[in-house]
Amino acid sequence: MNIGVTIFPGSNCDRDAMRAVELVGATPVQLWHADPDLKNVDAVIVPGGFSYGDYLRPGAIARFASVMGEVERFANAGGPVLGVCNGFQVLTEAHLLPGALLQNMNLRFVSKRVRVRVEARDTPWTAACESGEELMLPVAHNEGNYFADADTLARLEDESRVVLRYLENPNGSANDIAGVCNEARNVVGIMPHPERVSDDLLGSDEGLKILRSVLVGAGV
Amino acid sequence: MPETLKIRVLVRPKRGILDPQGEAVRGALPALGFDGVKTVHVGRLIEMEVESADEVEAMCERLLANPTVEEYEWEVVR
Amino acid sequence: MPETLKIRVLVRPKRGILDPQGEAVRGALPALGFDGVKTVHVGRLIEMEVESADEVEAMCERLLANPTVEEYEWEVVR
Amino acid sequence: MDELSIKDTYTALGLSDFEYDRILELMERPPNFLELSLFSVMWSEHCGYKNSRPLLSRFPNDGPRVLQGPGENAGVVEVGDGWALAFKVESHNHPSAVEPYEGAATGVGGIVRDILAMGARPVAVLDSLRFGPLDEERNRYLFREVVRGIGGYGNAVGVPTVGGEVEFDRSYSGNPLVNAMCVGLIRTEDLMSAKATGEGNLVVLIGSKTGRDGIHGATFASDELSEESESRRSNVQVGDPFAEKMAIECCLKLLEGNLLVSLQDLGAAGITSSASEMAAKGGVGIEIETDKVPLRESGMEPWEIMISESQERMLAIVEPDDIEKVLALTERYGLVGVVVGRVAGHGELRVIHDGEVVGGVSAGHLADAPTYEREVVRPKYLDEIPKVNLNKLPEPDDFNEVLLKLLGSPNLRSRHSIYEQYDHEVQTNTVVRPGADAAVMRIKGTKRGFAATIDGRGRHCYLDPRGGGAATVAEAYGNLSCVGAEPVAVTDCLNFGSPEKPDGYFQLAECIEGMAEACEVFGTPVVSGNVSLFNETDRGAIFPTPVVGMVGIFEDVSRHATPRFKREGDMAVALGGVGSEGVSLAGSEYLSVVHGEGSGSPPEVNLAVEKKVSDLVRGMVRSGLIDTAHDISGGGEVVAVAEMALAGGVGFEYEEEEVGRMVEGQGRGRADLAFFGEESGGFVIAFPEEKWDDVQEALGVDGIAYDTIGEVGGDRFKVGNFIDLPLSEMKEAYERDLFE
Ligand SMILES: Nc1ncnc2c1ncn2[C@@H]1O[C@H](COP(=O)(O)OP(=O)(O)O)[C@@H](O)[C@H]1O
Ligand SMILES: [Mg+2]
Repeated sequence: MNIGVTIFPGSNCDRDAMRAVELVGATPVQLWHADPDLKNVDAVIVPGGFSYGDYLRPGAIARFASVMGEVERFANAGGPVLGVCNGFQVLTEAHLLPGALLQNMNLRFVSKRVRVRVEARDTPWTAACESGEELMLPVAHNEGNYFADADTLARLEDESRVVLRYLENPNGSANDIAGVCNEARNVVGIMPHPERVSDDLLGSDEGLKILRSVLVGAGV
Repeated sequence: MPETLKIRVLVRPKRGILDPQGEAVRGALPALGFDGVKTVHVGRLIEMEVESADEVEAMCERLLANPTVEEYEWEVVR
Repeated sequence: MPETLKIRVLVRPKRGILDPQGEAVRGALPALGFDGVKTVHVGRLIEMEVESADEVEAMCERLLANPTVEEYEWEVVR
Repeated sequence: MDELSIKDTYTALGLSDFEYDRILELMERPPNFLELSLFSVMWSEHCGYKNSRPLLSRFPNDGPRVLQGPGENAGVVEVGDGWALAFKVESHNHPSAVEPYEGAATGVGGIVRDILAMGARPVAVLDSLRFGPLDEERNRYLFREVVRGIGGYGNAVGVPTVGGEVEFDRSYSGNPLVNAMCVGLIRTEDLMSAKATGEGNLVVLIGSKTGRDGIHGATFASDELSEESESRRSNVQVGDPFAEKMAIECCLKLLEGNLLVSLQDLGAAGITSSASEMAAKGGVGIEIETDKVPLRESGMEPWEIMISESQERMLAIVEPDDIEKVLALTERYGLVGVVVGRVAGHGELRVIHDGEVVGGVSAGHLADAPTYEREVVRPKYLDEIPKVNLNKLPEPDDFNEVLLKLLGSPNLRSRHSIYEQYDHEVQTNTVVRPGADAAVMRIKGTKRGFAATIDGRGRHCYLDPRGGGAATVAEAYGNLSCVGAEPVAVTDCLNFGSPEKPDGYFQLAECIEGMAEACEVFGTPVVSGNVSLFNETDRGAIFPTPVVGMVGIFEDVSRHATPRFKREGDMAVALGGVGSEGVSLAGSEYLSVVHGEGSGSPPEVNLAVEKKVSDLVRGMVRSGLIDTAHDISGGGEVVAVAEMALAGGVGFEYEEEEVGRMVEGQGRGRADLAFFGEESGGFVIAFPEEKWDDVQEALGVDGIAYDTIGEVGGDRFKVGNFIDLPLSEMKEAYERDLFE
């Protein structure tokens, strides 16, 4: 299976994501922001970092990059897309996911490992997890405070589209939301970084379950 | 050389959207001896020189503000 | 209840000081399909409701702007 | 210019009469304004090391693993398996005092570019910080903004900030210290040099546009400047981590393609220092066409362009055949990439503007600032420091309260509220995250890894400059040993007051002496460093604060230790403690926090024994015998053990007899001295009981003092009849936010 990883100017988790893709036995493919081509990948990861310096708003500029046009087409055709951290921000800016990620409530960057619960396993990025499973995942962001209006939140809950939920909310997110999916459930955005817990030497490899899920879903 | 227009765009958190930055500023004021401030909101100021104002609305809509959480206004200042 | 005044403060990078944000936005615009933008500067917008305008100048100076790298202007909008 | 205005000009530029005469002698003609500007920036303390160069030669800087000692942008040591580490520390004290966020941010940016210039990928940042006490609003502001600035830059460029240290003391009020260290990873065969070679090769400026950033001395020649240009001139540099990230990726791509002859970052004194250093190293000349430099502001003069300190720029030497490929890559990364000059045979840094030569100075002369050696005179204050008089020091009646107070004090409290603002995991190499004695990093594709720490002991260096200098190196050595890394080399940043004052010069000379002695004993050469002098305000000089960054290596990084207690039932042993006088309260945290005193001369460091104990602890970690170790430093043994319990989230109980032994033995009858007294070279280790025989055997060989002290378990912390606290209460004190 080929998994594309987008690279915007300022992305800084692209190499980490590609390595994690390798670790689950898939083939990582670089998707340069200026190339309007997904190189026939089977899934796309929009990795973390500070695309375009996070200037203006995180994700605001990246969503216009050439490659994003293709990512949108791919997503709308049902292809599995995962946005991690800055990638989540890009996907909300691109309206592939609802809501917005505001500045952390205490106005500070937060970098630590937090416990989250897998709330929905019927997405391509959580299929390898147990339902209700608790994972310890790193977060590292300045704008991770998930916001959506009351109606949207109610819909997300009703339709079980909250994918990950914080057990200790590090940023003020509404409903402790750490990740959501779109209506068709193929596009998922999460703030925690699964690629960072990809090796026992780093304390755990729990994050690989997220990436392995997309292989399980594809029957690989 | 074509004349340029100076555009000023004000982007602010929509009403009812949490504005932790504004809250923090408001909270810091009394300690500095500033009383009588009822509300504070912090937003973004964008100033541009453009050749024509035709695209400004589209830029605001699509790039400069996030309609989910922000509202904007703009004017030609020169 | 005392009347409140609405104050608008504009804070922007001082002239000559690097404005990486403005530069990055300007640099990205053509690729996004927005042409004809010569310069972009990004600053902060602060809107407050206050009981009196007497202290606004001091607030700008001490808290709302960082005078080493930013300049500000303010006005009463209502 | 008439003579008077000449003197005014060079004085305003910071040159002395002596230095001006020297310039005349070297040039054999009067310099023009531009040339004078070049000398003034290159002969400044920052670039020229006028006051410290002779002293620095005292440091050992060679060793079996050293691939590059001082003289390049960073030192380099060999790791094995073809890998090497480039590392260096640098200060940004003054800019941070003026504008803390940007000062700290650009400090990180600058040190990252030094590492990049070696051809290495930056893989870790550490920071060493000093502020005045947090009860002053200004200090709180500086602290908050400096930490935000470091995070703001480091997080965005995608280099993890994995360690650091911070201390608060009155001597730093108004003069904070902000030192940043960066470590880079490189294949040994890819090492770059900043040596310009090959007449006719092109000089390429890569990165951001050039503005008037950091151009000093708006004071001079002010009659030539209009008011408006005056107000546009600024000392404040603003960082653009986004541009830096692009510069990192671009330069690494250029190096990967073998497209560069040499590479250099632009730091202090901008193009002037980079180009003249590259020329001097290669024994060639460099011509710069200032009108080719892309500018951010209009109307910049050639001299302004030459000395501008605009950030996020690199200078590369490129063969003409490769230039197209180079420029295509800079464009791909959205960076300025422009040919601004060429390598020439004449040995000068020659400045050309619109086709005309507007100045030229021998690169060798620019690099050869005059140096000043002064007499080393022992300052009087050292003889006036009161001794600690234990008889006058009441013993506390509530030791619970004392422990809580110590754990909650700004100098000992958990640093989590700092390092949680730093991305410390990006690049996925961080094996031991902040909170331990040293950061441990893996090297992907190998079993190897490295550890890094940064340490300073300002108060100790003030009370005893030579001993403090040695203790600083010893602390770093001990910290690396605790995690199990073999310490290999040092980078240092010498933060001092004015060397023109006898006290300041003495402190500088003596600290260097102590550090050098320690480096010799430990076999850890100094391979890079930085000097920051004149750290004084009207409130006086800072504590002399040499900061030591040390890296160590692992052959097998999976064999490492952390301070955290890991298992209920583990036994703990305290070992070492190497002073001839035993522990002491002189200059201790206990004395300062509980009794408000900073007096006495801290116990001397016995370097040879210190090395032996550290090596012993490391040996036990490497052999897999122990996975829990911590050095005893600020706060003494009981605080060290409390930290281990807090980190592990599990309680601890001292053995009854041990408490008695401690009080009678090292405490000479006083519990406070026994529990909170400090000395160098002490460690606490923990391990499952079944390993006790093996541990005892390991400890025995060296004949080092050790004692079993107690057992891990439960949720309370107990020290005989003296201390009995629930861990939760200690945690509350210890983890309180430093920014509240
Ligand atoms: N300014 C800082 N930035 C990042 N990490 C820090 C900072 N200050 C302290 N730390 C981390 O907190 C932990 C404890 O620091 P410290 O007490 O100074 O350690 P030590 O005494 O072992 O040198 C270390 O892991 C250190 O790296
Ligand atoms: Mg330590």
